[in-house]
Amino acid sequence: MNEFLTLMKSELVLTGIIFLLLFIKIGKGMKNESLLSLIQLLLLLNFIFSFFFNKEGNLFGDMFYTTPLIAFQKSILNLGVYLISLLCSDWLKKTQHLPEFFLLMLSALLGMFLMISSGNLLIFYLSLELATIPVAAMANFDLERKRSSEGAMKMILSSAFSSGILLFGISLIYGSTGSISLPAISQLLNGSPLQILAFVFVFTAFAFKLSIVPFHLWTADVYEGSPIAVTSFLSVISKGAVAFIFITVLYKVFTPMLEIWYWMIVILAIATMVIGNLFALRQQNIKRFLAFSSIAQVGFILVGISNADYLGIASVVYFVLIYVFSNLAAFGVAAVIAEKTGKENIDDYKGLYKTNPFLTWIMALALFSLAGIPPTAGFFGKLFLLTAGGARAEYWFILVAALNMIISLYYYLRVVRAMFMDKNDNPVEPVKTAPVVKMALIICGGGIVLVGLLSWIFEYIKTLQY
Amino acid sequence: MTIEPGLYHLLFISTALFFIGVYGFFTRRNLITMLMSIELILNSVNLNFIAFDKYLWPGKMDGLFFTVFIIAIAAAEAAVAIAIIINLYRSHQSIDVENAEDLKY
Amino acid sequence: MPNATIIALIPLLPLAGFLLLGLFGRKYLKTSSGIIGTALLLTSTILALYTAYEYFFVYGKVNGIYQQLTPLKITWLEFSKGVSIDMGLMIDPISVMMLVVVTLVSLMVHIYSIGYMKGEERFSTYYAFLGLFTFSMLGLVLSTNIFQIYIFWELVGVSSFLLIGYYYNKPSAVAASKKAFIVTRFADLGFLIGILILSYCSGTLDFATLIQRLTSPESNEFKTAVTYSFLGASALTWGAALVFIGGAGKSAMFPLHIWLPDAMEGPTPVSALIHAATMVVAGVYLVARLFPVFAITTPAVLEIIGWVGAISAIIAAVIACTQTDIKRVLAYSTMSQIGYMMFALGVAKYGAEPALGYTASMFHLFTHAMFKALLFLGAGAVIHYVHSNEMNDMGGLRKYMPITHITFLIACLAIAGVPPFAGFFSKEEILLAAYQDNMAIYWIALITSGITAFYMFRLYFTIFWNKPHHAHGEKHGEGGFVMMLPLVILGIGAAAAGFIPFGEFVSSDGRPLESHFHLQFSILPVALGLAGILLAMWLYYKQNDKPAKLASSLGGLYKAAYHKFYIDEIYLFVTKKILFNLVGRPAAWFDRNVVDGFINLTGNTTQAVSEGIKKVQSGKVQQYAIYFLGGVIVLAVLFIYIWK
Amino acid sequence: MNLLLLIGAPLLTALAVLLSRNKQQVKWISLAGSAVQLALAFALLFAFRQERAAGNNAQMLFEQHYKLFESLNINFHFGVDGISVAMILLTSFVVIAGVLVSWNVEKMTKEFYFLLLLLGLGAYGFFISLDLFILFFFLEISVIPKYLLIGIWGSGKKEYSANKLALMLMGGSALILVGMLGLYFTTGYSFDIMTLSKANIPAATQNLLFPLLFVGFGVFTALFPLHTWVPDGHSSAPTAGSMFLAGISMKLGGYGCLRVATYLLPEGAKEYANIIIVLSAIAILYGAFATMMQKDLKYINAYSSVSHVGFSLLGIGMLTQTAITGALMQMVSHGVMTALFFAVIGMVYDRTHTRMVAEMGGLMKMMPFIATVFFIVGLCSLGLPGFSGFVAEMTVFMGSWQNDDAFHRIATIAAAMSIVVTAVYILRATGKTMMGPVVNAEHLQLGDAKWNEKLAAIILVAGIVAIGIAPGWLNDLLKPAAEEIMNRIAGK
Amino acid sequence: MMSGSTILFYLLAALTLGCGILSVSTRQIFRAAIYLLFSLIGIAGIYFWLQYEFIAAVQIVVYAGGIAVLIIFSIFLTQQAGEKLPKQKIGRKIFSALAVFCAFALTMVQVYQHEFSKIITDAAPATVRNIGEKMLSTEQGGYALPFEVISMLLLAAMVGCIVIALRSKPETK
Repeated sequence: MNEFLTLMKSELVLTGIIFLLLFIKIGKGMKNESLLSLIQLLLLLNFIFSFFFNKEGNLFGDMFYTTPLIAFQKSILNLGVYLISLLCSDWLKKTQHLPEFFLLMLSALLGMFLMISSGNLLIFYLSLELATIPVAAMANFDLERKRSSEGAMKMILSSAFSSGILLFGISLIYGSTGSISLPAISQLLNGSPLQILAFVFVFTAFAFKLSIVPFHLWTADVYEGSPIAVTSFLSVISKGAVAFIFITVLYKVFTPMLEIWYWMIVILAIATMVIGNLFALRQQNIKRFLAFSSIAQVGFILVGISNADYLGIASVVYFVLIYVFSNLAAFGVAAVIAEKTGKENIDDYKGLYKTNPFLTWIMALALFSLAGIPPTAGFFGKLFLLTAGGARAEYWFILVAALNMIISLYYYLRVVRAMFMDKNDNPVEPVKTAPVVKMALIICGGGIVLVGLLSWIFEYIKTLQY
Repeated sequence: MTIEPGLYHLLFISTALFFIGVYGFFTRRNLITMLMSIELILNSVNLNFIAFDKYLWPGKMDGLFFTVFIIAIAAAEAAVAIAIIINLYRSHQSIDVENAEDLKY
Repeated sequence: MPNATIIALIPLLPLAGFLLLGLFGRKYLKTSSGIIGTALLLTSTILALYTAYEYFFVYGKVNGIYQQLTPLKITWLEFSKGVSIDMGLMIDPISVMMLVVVTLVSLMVHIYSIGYMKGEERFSTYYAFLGLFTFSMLGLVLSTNIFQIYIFWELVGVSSFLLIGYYYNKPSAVAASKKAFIVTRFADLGFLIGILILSYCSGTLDFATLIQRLTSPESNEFKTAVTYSFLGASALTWGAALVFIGGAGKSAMFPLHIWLPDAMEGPTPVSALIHAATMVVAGVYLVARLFPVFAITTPAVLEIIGWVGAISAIIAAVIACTQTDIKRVLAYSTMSQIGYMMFALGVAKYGAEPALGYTASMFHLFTHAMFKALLFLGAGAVIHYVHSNEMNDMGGLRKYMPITHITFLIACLAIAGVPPFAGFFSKEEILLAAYQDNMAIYWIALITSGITAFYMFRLYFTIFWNKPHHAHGEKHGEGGFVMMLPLVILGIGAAAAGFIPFGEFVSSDGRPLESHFHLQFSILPVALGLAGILLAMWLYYKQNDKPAKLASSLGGLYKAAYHKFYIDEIYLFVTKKILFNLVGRPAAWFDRNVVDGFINLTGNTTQAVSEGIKKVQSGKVQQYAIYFLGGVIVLAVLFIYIWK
Repeated sequence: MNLLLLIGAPLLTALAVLLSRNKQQVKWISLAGSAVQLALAFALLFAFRQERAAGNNAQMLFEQHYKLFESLNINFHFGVDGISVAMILLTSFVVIAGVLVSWNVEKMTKEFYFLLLLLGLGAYGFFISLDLFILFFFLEISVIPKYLLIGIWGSGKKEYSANKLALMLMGGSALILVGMLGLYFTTGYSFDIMTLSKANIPAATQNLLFPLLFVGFGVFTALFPLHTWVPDGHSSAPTAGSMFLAGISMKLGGYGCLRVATYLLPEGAKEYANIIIVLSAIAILYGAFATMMQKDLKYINAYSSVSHVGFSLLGIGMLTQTAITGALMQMVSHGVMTALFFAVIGMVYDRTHTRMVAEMGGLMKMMPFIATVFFIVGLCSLGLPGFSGFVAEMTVFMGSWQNDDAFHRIATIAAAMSIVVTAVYILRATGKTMMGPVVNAEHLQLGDAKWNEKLAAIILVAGIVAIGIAPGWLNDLLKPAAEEIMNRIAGK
Repeated sequence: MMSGSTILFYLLAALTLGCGILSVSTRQIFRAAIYLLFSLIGIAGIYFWLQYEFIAAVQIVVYAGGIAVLIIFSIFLTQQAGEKLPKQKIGRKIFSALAVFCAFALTMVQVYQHEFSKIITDAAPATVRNIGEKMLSTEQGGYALPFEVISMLLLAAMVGCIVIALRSKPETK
């Protein structure tokens, strides 16, 4: 019992919070502001708590397992959710369904936790759905906006389709190996064509969730349609979680198919980077822009994943950590501006520096980090991904990735240019940022600068037991 | 292939059903019918699991449980999807998927 | 033994003047600049004379041979072992002779300029530049190292540039200064490559070592050097020829002479100093410095030198006859005389009697410095008085400027080779040397000497006679004492320098060379000279229309000569039409449109592709699903069937 | 001497600038900070010479090791040899001059100085790094400040230029990155230059990686035909920006080409030497000819930079000790010289508000000081003895000539021909702008340089002259280091 | 010779597939729903035929009783019961059919080529008791955790549906 409490503590705490919210909702007892503060506090405590009592072990047979690295991954996700709760507080305060929103978001987070910890295809599938269905509902949270519904519709239908394919793949794997337990499967795989086919089916489901080209098409539409809080959750938290489990599945389960998935990842990484970048070039809406940029970032993550070694894991986890800060900072600024002025286009950001220097600097830092420019952490993150990806001495692959960084720099600089250089007769008026939001932005900014320079963070990730 | 129905027959049915569903998903312009296609897809998977459970790994019951849970998930998914579709219908006055394309490029 | 400090001070004092006046002259020393500069140079001159005395009469001669001494040598920049640029002082007959010439003429110009340049706004700058020039020139003559000479060579060039462009707001002066610099720079390119070749062949940059290695056929360097060849000539030949190109450029040899006449845009004393007496003979000096290499190792190049000198001499003389700007006449005369010096070297051999040309060349250099500086300073006085360079504006000035008149006449006689003036002796020696070696050159030289006498006296008569006395209003037109003193001193020099037994001191191998005078040999040149003078007198003594008639009767030749044989135009064509329009413009265009265009094209292509594929993101969820299934099929087929 | 001071000083200055309250404070803090940097650079020079004089013949002096990413074997490894010392000295000169000439930047002063100092920081860090990763880090650090400096404070098509510069430099970095990782993996996970220099890298790998690294760094140093960011970038940048770009940034590339590409991959260098020579000879001549046709002073200097920097690449391609020494000298010389040139152009522009040669004339009359400096830098540019350019170019020529086949000779002669073309364009520019009659009557009211401009100019002129008059000290610094590099190339 | 059970199997298969095809091809939305229902019942029949009564029961309860009704209700809600569905573009149809057929062929080929490790024709049916015990077991092979997860999922889905559906009266708070 004690083991149950410690090993599943992240999930249990989350469930606790979810039920608390449910009771509050039923009791109708709190105003939005105070409820939000309470939630933020709870999430902070949850984040802090996630660093303690981390042990390694299995539960429910082999359905659930956890390791220090998994615990750390959960901490990253906790942090991300906490930051989102801070950054989007302007929007959250106004929303009619605050407890429901968090209930859904935390359910999804719970799903992700379980997914990362899953040792079994069934639990994996269920938690994947748990991490998806509530988010689709969340995507529709701007109830009055048609685009919000449209995005949600696209998300739920596409993900249902992709989970259909995933399930078919799982069924074939089950058929050919006779097991749905991940450790067992890795023993039983023999690389027969049917298994390859099944693997492709399973792989595409991951690809869909991670928005790998050509399974990415839903991403931009959903991101643009959803409220920014949901977009940032989708692009940061759910991407991160899927990346973590993706690595685990590839490295631990499909080890016999290493050659196949290596090349698959190489091909898809290139396609993802190129397509993501090319689409991002033209975007006007900041959310859509960040959507394509995050697709391109996933391409880089794939470069790291291709490593199939511990370095790959460490670099991906590290990158996701940095990505949490960078992307959330960008979304945070976008959220503040969108909430106060309703402006979401890059052209609206022209001359932003004149009126909102703080927001501009944070945005610029975030974009530089996404572009991988030192001294921001993104530089280190990207470099380690490429380092990991280069281990097989396929230099052309690294070269393609590195060249893609140029394109990405171009469009990130487009925003920077709009903010700093372009003249605008009608710039965004000075926005008063709430202290909480400011704090969150500063945390993000600090993270962007420090995570790279404080090398022990990476070293710590590398020491964590996998 | 024997005339006696066996695993391969079931797999044929399930795969066919799967791709019938996929075809429906691709071609039906009504969101609700697309959802129906999804149901076909999920059912075909269920059939797969049961078939494998029956013919290959009868003692384990993994496939059986998988099926049970998929049915539950299908219900939940359908519920949320229908809620979203209805919401979309309210603002769109249409559930033709071709009309829901404000978000693009 | 030579005192290194004293010798080093000779160039360094003018440098100090440059720095002092350049940095503080404008503000603090505006009026006293002339005095300061002159005082410093006077010291230098005294030191130079002292050094010359000491060298020639006290320590220079060992066993009857004048030694090459290097009292000071500092490694300035070491490239690799044994190959380094050294800064040093080299004392040998020609460098000491040049020290005297340079300091003396420079001193004269300094003194003269106090009067001539009085009241100029950039008076101190002028003296600063003079100091820089003197320093560079002295450094050049004292060089121990071929790279050192190149360094000072360039510095001399830039000083010349600065002084020609002294009147910086006059477009013609600016153009002339640029032209001078660029043309000599072009020649210096040859010099530089020549240095590279020679230094590579010899494995050193040091003059003494270089000459020693390249003239002794048994040295290893020599043996390897002759094995290299390029376009049929040995590397050494190429090197020597290229070095000569450098010399030819600075000495305004045909066809690199075009800058010299234009350089007369500078103040007249500057022309006297740089473009008559000192800098322009640097080319001669350079050839003399490397004479053993030319004479022993690459006689073919020496022959070229002879021909280039001879052609330059006659062409310049012919052009000089037609020019009307007095300074241009003098400029072409300078070119012609340097041609003499050049071919004198060209017809010489190394060592003993056959090396007469060498001694003669140096001798002529010496005497020419005196009388040509005198001519320029005299012309300067005239210009100062008339405020014009044009001969037509002058005439009958002998009453107004008697001292100028007399000294100018002496100089004219000297250059015309009338005994017993200085030019006679040096020119006779040159003609003799040519006669002994190359008859063709001898005849060219002979004719040139006649033409020389003609145009010099054309000048003389036009300025001082020709028109009636009362053409000019003012009574007394000569500058003050400071302007007359140099004229007188140089006049004495021009008259008497010929009596110096030059062969005693300067010869190709350091051994004294007997000077012979062959009276019967001298008759022809002197007679030709006198004929030229008489012709000039006949034409220009009084104002008349004979010159115009003569000019029209000569027709095309006159016109060609008047237009300097259209060489400038050829250059203009090459630079403007070919370099600018056919190379520069296309290069600039290519860069902006092709190279940069390519870079931009990659950017634009990316944008275009991005625009082209946007339809994929159609907003239709069913299409997304089709792509999804397509991806699945492609991946599956790829990895099931193809990849293995 | 603790090398961290060299990074610490600019970092602290930059932070102090960020915290300062008004423009005056910003300026004075920056000036003080850059003066400290200059002092430190000199201290380093003396300390270095002292160590060497004391017989310390280690290749790198003042080495420092700090672990950074231990598991990836990435360390802060610092150390200097003569090359680094010279480059650091150059940087400190340019930084202080850049700070001085920017004195009247009124728009976002604080940000301007902050970025300027950041740029300097990148350069210092780059030159002392002995770990490729850290080197790359510092190299990259300077890209964005450049972008912002041009984009915000620039003129003309500034956004276009800034973008082009940032993207092309990023492209260069991309190549470097790949080459660097290649080295990392082939040598058993090390980024350390000292370790890599002892590693035995197969020739095939070297031939693969060398072009990546060389071209990558080449982009930074305007390797033909990847130089097109230079004219646009330089001409659009604010004065100090151009100074930094041409004076420091381009040197980062040259240093990288030598220290990383050539030194670590000698076989690759030999393999590609001829291509490098051809490209740099083309750049030298072609740049010179292209310069001849420019009408804008900044374009003139930018194109002439392409030409001049070609000499340093030529020197590297020649692969002789003297040529490499010359290449390094050219880097230092060109750095100071071109910074000065841009500074002067900036001064002229501040007064006349035009950079078009045709719109100026006779400026010497109104601004004798500026005109004199213009002359000096022009003369330096055309390689007049007494100034640094001469020394460097001659060393390159001498070194190039040591290769005794026709190919190298012809390349050398071609390169040498540029000195004539250089004279043509420099004299044209000077003749037109400084000399001649005054073209625009309004210019008659213009004043001469102010104290800050004078000081900046004097500092840089001092640099040029110090090398030009007494090149020995620089030679002493660079030659042993070049020898070290040659030893590796020769396989000793 | 075909036994009765074989014939039954083929009938069920035909029902399932036939109704499935009709369900995705008819242009009457209401009929499509009915065909879907029959197809699902056909599958339930196959489950029965395979002696998986529990699953068959669940299938009928959840699908026929739940999802199909839900779908029919939503059809009514969107007021389209009588209308004909809009026509899909013929190009899309052909292309989809082609893609789907390729994928189907590919999959079938792989399935038929695969040697499944062992084929047991008759297996012991899973009794409801077994299922129930396993469902709540936390030991190896127990399904308590998925059970909990799905309960969370259903809760979340329910909340989500409620929120989205609540839109009609936005001024509740």
